[in-house]
Amino acid sequence: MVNPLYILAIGLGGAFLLGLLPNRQRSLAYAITLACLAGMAGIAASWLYAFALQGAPAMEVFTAGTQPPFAINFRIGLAESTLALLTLLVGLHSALFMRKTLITQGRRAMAVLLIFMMALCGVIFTRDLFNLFVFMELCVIATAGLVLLSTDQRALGAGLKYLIVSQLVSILLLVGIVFLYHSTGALNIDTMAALSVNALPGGAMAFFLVFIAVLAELKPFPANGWGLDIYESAHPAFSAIFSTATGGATLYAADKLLQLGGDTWLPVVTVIGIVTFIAANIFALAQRNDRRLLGYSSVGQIGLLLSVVGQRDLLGDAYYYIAGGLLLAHAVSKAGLFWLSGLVAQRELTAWAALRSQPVMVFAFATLLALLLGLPPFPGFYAKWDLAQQLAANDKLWLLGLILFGTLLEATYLLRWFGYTIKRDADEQGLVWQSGKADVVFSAVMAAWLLAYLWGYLSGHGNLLHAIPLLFALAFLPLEWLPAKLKNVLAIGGLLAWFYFNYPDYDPLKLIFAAVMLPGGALILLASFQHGKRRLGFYPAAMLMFAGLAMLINAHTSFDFFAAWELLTMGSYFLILRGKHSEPHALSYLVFSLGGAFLIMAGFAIAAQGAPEFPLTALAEVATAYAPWVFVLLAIGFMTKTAAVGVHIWLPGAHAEAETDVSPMVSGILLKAGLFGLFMLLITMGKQQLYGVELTHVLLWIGALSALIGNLIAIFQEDAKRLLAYSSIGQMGYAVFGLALMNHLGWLMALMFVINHYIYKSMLFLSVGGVAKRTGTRLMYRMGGLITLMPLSFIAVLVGIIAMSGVPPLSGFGGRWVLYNAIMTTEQRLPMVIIFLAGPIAFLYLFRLIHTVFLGQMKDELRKVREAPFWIVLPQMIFVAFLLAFALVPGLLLRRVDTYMNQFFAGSGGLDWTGLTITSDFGYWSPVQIMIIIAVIFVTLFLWLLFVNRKAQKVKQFNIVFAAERPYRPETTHFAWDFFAPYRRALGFLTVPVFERFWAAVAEFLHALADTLRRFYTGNGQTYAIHVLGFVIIVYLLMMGDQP
Amino acid sequence: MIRNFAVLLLLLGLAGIFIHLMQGYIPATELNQSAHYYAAHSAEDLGAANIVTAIIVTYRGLDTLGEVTVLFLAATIIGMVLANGHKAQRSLQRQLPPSGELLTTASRLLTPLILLFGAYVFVNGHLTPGGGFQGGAILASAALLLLLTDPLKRFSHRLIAVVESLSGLLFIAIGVLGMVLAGGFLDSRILPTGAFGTLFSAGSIPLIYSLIGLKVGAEFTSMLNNLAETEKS
Amino acid sequence: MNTLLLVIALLLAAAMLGAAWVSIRVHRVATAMLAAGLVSLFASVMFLLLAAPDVAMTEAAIGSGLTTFLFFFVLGRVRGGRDD
Amino acid sequence: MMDWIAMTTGFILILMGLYGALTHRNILRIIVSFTLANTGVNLVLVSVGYMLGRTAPILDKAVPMAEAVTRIIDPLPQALVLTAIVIGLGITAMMLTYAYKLYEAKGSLDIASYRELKW
Repeated sequence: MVNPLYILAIGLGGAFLLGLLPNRQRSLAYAITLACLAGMAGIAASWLYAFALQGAPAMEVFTAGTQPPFAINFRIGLAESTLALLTLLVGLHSALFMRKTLITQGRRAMAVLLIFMMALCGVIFTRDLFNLFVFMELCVIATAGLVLLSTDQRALGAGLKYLIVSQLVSILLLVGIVFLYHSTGALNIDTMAALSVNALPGGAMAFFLVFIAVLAELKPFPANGWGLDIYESAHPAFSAIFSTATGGATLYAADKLLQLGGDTWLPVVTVIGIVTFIAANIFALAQRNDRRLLGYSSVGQIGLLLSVVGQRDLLGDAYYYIAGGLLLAHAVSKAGLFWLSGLVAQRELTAWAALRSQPVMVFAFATLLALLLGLPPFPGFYAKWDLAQQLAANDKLWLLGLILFGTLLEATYLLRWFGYTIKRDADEQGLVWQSGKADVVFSAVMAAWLLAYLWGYLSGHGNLLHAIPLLFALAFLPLEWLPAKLKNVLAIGGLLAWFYFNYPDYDPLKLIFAAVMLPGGALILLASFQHGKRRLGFYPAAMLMFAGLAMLINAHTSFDFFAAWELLTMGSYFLILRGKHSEPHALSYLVFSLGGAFLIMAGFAIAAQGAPEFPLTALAEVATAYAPWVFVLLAIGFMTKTAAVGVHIWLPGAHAEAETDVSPMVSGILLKAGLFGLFMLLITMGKQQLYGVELTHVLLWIGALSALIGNLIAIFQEDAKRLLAYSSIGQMGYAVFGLALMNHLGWLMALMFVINHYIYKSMLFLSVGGVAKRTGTRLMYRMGGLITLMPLSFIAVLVGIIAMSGVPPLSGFGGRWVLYNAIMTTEQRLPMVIIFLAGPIAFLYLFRLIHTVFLGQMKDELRKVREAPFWIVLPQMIFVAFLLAFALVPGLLLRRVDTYMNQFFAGSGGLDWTGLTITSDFGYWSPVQIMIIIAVIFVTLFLWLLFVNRKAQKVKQFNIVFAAERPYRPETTHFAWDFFAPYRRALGFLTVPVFERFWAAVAEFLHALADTLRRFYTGNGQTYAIHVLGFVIIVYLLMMGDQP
Repeated sequence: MIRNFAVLLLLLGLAGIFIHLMQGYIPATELNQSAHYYAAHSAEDLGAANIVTAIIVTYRGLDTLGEVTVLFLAATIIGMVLANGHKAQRSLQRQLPPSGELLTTASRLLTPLILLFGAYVFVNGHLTPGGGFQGGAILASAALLLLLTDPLKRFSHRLIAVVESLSGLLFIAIGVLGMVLAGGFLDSRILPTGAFGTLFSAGSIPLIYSLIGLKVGAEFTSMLNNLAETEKS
Repeated sequence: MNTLLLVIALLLAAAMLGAAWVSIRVHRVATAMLAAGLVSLFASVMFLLLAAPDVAMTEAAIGSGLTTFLFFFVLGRVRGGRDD
Repeated sequence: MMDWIAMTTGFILILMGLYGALTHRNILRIIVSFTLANTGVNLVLVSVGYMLGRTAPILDKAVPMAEAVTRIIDPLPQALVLTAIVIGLGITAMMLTYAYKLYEAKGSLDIASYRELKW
């Protein structure tokens, strides 16, 4: 292997050589710089190859022909070579990115850059404490020099602040080093480590100084104002180095020091790290400048890494996999994002909307954000999963909770930023497109996917990038240039093919979910045929969601389940975000979903107790000490997806604002993922008690209240899509209620809801979407009399609401019938009453859909409206046919499930399926008979109506006298305006948006907190130095309090 | 002021840390393992009478390389920062009254002497106190003297840069030679250790220290020179 | 002999602290710089007493000499850079 | 005794220097104060290596090679201090350059006037 000193020699030699060049030959100087960086990176790459693929042992390198501790030595192992390669590659790419700046500034700037990279490598390699100090000082000075490459005048101030702080740090460091030397008689880290420093006289104190000084370089809260200023004002390519390479190298130095100090220092690191992580992410919430935001995020990520470093004793062998995964994810994404920010002209977050002029940049941005957030399939995902497992197994739930909370905050501001990029107005000159710089960004994107593959390969859980559904979804990215119709064919084909090939493996329960999600998805995708052109971004997002759903059903281990869950969450987020006004709603959907996902992750982690693989079936065997907690976490997690009351506030906006063909997907299909999870949970864990409370009873209540409140709010909606969205909350409430009954009929009912809700909600969303498309509004009082203009839509809505409201003869009645049968079996009277109450309420809002939209007076401006487009009507008609069929022979699907369920509720309360009649303990239901009876009644009534009205006179619409006045708000005079006002007066108190207010208050509080606390970064360099000193003293006092 | 009071309070805390450190400090009566090794071996192995020099140039030569690089870096950055936008103002520089005859003559006379002294200090670094850094500083003081007597005097950037870079490159080259010919990077035993206590002894230590001296001198000069050039009218 | 050295050391320490005090408290920047240089100079004598001739030389040449000159170079270029 | 005096003086110098650096608003004064603190650090470093009754780590006729182990003081801290002094100069020079550039840009040396970046 090549001696690491050659890296130093190349870096330094290159820098000195540049000094020999005449100032004019700048291109030559630039070429030399690149060659040196590439050479250094090549050496690091050759080591990585040797260590990773050939299993070479770590290399010790001595200088001066003398053994350590008497001379300085280096050590190169897998970690060192990886970090060095990362550092040098980031440096090389930043040099490519800064080409113009470097050439303008001349050879001196290039020499400084080379020395900086060399010094960073030195920090990584060296095993000598004082040598570490020297390299760190080199980094400091080089940083102070490179900050000045920025065109931003303010960088000057930032550089000075940095120098002031590092003076303070180096004073502490030097004093610490010499006292540590005095205690141990050596400067070699390994020699010192062997002596157990803390026991030596003065050793602990000296180590404290050294360690705290190195930590201070890692920008811990609150001593990090200087770092943020540099991020904000420096050249973005330098910030990329400063965030990733400097951060990584210094972190590794801290890691080395910890080997010296021993495990007693780990808790300190953990606390400092996690406090920094949380604080930085809270502050970032209030940030509007992109680079400062990235700075906060960098600070936070390093904090997270520190807290992982603090767990090195727990993590054992997994330490490098986890810490490395997080570090590389942070490094590549942060470097990429900083580079990307160099292409955006303005510094406001909203200015990133300019990326849309190059869709491929949006892809780059999304990749980098996903990498940063640790979403599947990127390394951070595997790392966080493993970390969660270890933390839960070692009773460090508080840390896990804080990490997840911080990650959620991070996701909030990063994806809000993504939302701006997708939805805000773009400035035409906003993107400074330079292909050289763009290539640098893309190399980061490539690296991101490479790392994703590598971490999947190394993971003990299998490689997500080998999952066919995910690959299928990703394959739509390179196919984006195809016309939308062709992609739609591919998508439908893919869904059906996957269903076909997996059909034999589904058990009846999974079959129902799979049928709803896959062929069901294909059916809704028919509506997407109406879109022309390319429809950029739709198919990758939609297929990502479907991939997640497909994988969710096939999941056998907790890891697979969670990965699928995250995938479908992300896919649906991108999908929802496409809606015209959906930016805030998509964000709130995502925040709730991710929050729920994190609860699920925590639940699984607690359940597994450190087992490397945790099959879902093993949930049944979780020790009783944790089982209720696992149950609670998982149940809440799943119920955020089903939008149970309390965590439902994301749903109305997200579903209502989505595109016409997306609403049915996210409503009809996506919600079922939560039900699937609940099924899985209840099948395995069954009834659980927490502090004597039967948890399924709690679920019962939640279900009942969701049903009531969802329906109640729905009746007061003026917006047709919102009405449907609220009704979904109610419907999911029914399903949860059914599940929570924990008996045969209850589950059967829940399953019927799975199918029915899919059908009629998809259908209604499509027809209402079609109407909205034609009329240009979703407000019902603006419509009216559309029955003659849009007859097919009318039929769909009519059939849909009949099915949904549970009146005979359609399948909704079957659902109700099973429901009432099921309810009778419970002892919980009060929730039962509530559920009963919710039923008629549903009818009130459904009635409005028909009455206000299709009947009544036709609006003048809607006189020329045509029927909804063919492709939107087609699936509706298929649904109608299906509803009729399902109403006639519900046994077709449910029978197998019914027998399947016998294994869970042995023998009791099943249904009897003989012929076309279904019999329960309470009575029987014969769909065909009912259908015939209803038909007879209907026909009789209809004929009677015709007879009674035979002399009626047709009145033209305008054959009335108008009063000659024009009200201030004309819509208030419309009969359909605030239709249920009397009910509102009576029941309005139930619809007070308490939960909306609660969550809004939480968000408000966090933002206000961020806005107040960040003022603590006054911008004064001296104050920052005082912060650093204060940080040192506080940690000192806390530790003294801890160990007198 | 509140701020001063807060600083005072924090420094009181720092003083507490220092007192804590001093409490743990037990003056050594014997040399510790590292120092013992240096005392016992450096003269024998490396042939350097000045053990500090042996440590600086050989045992911890990497630190010294870093140290030289710090100066190089500082000089380079100062050059980079100050070079921007000052060239054009050269002609505007104010006319200073000429320095006194005495001063000029004295400086002309003194400069070679100072240079010689500087060279003496770094060449003898392995034998007597002093070495490259001190010698380099002395070299730079000669330049300083010239700058002071004649504020408009400018040194050739080119010359400084060449000295700076060449000595740096040679330093690295010797270091790498140590890796090839002897036990490791910067091993000074690529040259014979010679007779103990003589000028041409201690392997490559005098050579390296001389290079350091030249480089440090050049770097200091370059810093001073660049700062001097900033003078505006 | 030993006591003499001690006395000298104490005197030096007092002188250093005094000069440092001046450097911090004095109104004029130039005086502060000079006082700091003086502290450095005293320190180099102290180093001699501490049997560190190499350090003493370096401190004298670099710490008190060059640094002070650098200060004055810059001070001369920031006109009006008084205590504001 | 000697080392105690030097060490205490060093520590006090560090504290005084830091006090100056953290309370003066003039950037030049801050830098001057930091050099004071650096001098203090150097004193502390050297005093840690000091041993009573021993001589400088230079071998000559007074201190022959064979007696070195019992006659000389610890040379390593001295080597460290040399490095530290030079690095200190480098950083001081950098800060001075910054001070000059800042002054050039804004005509002020008050550190409180460079607060455009905050929060």
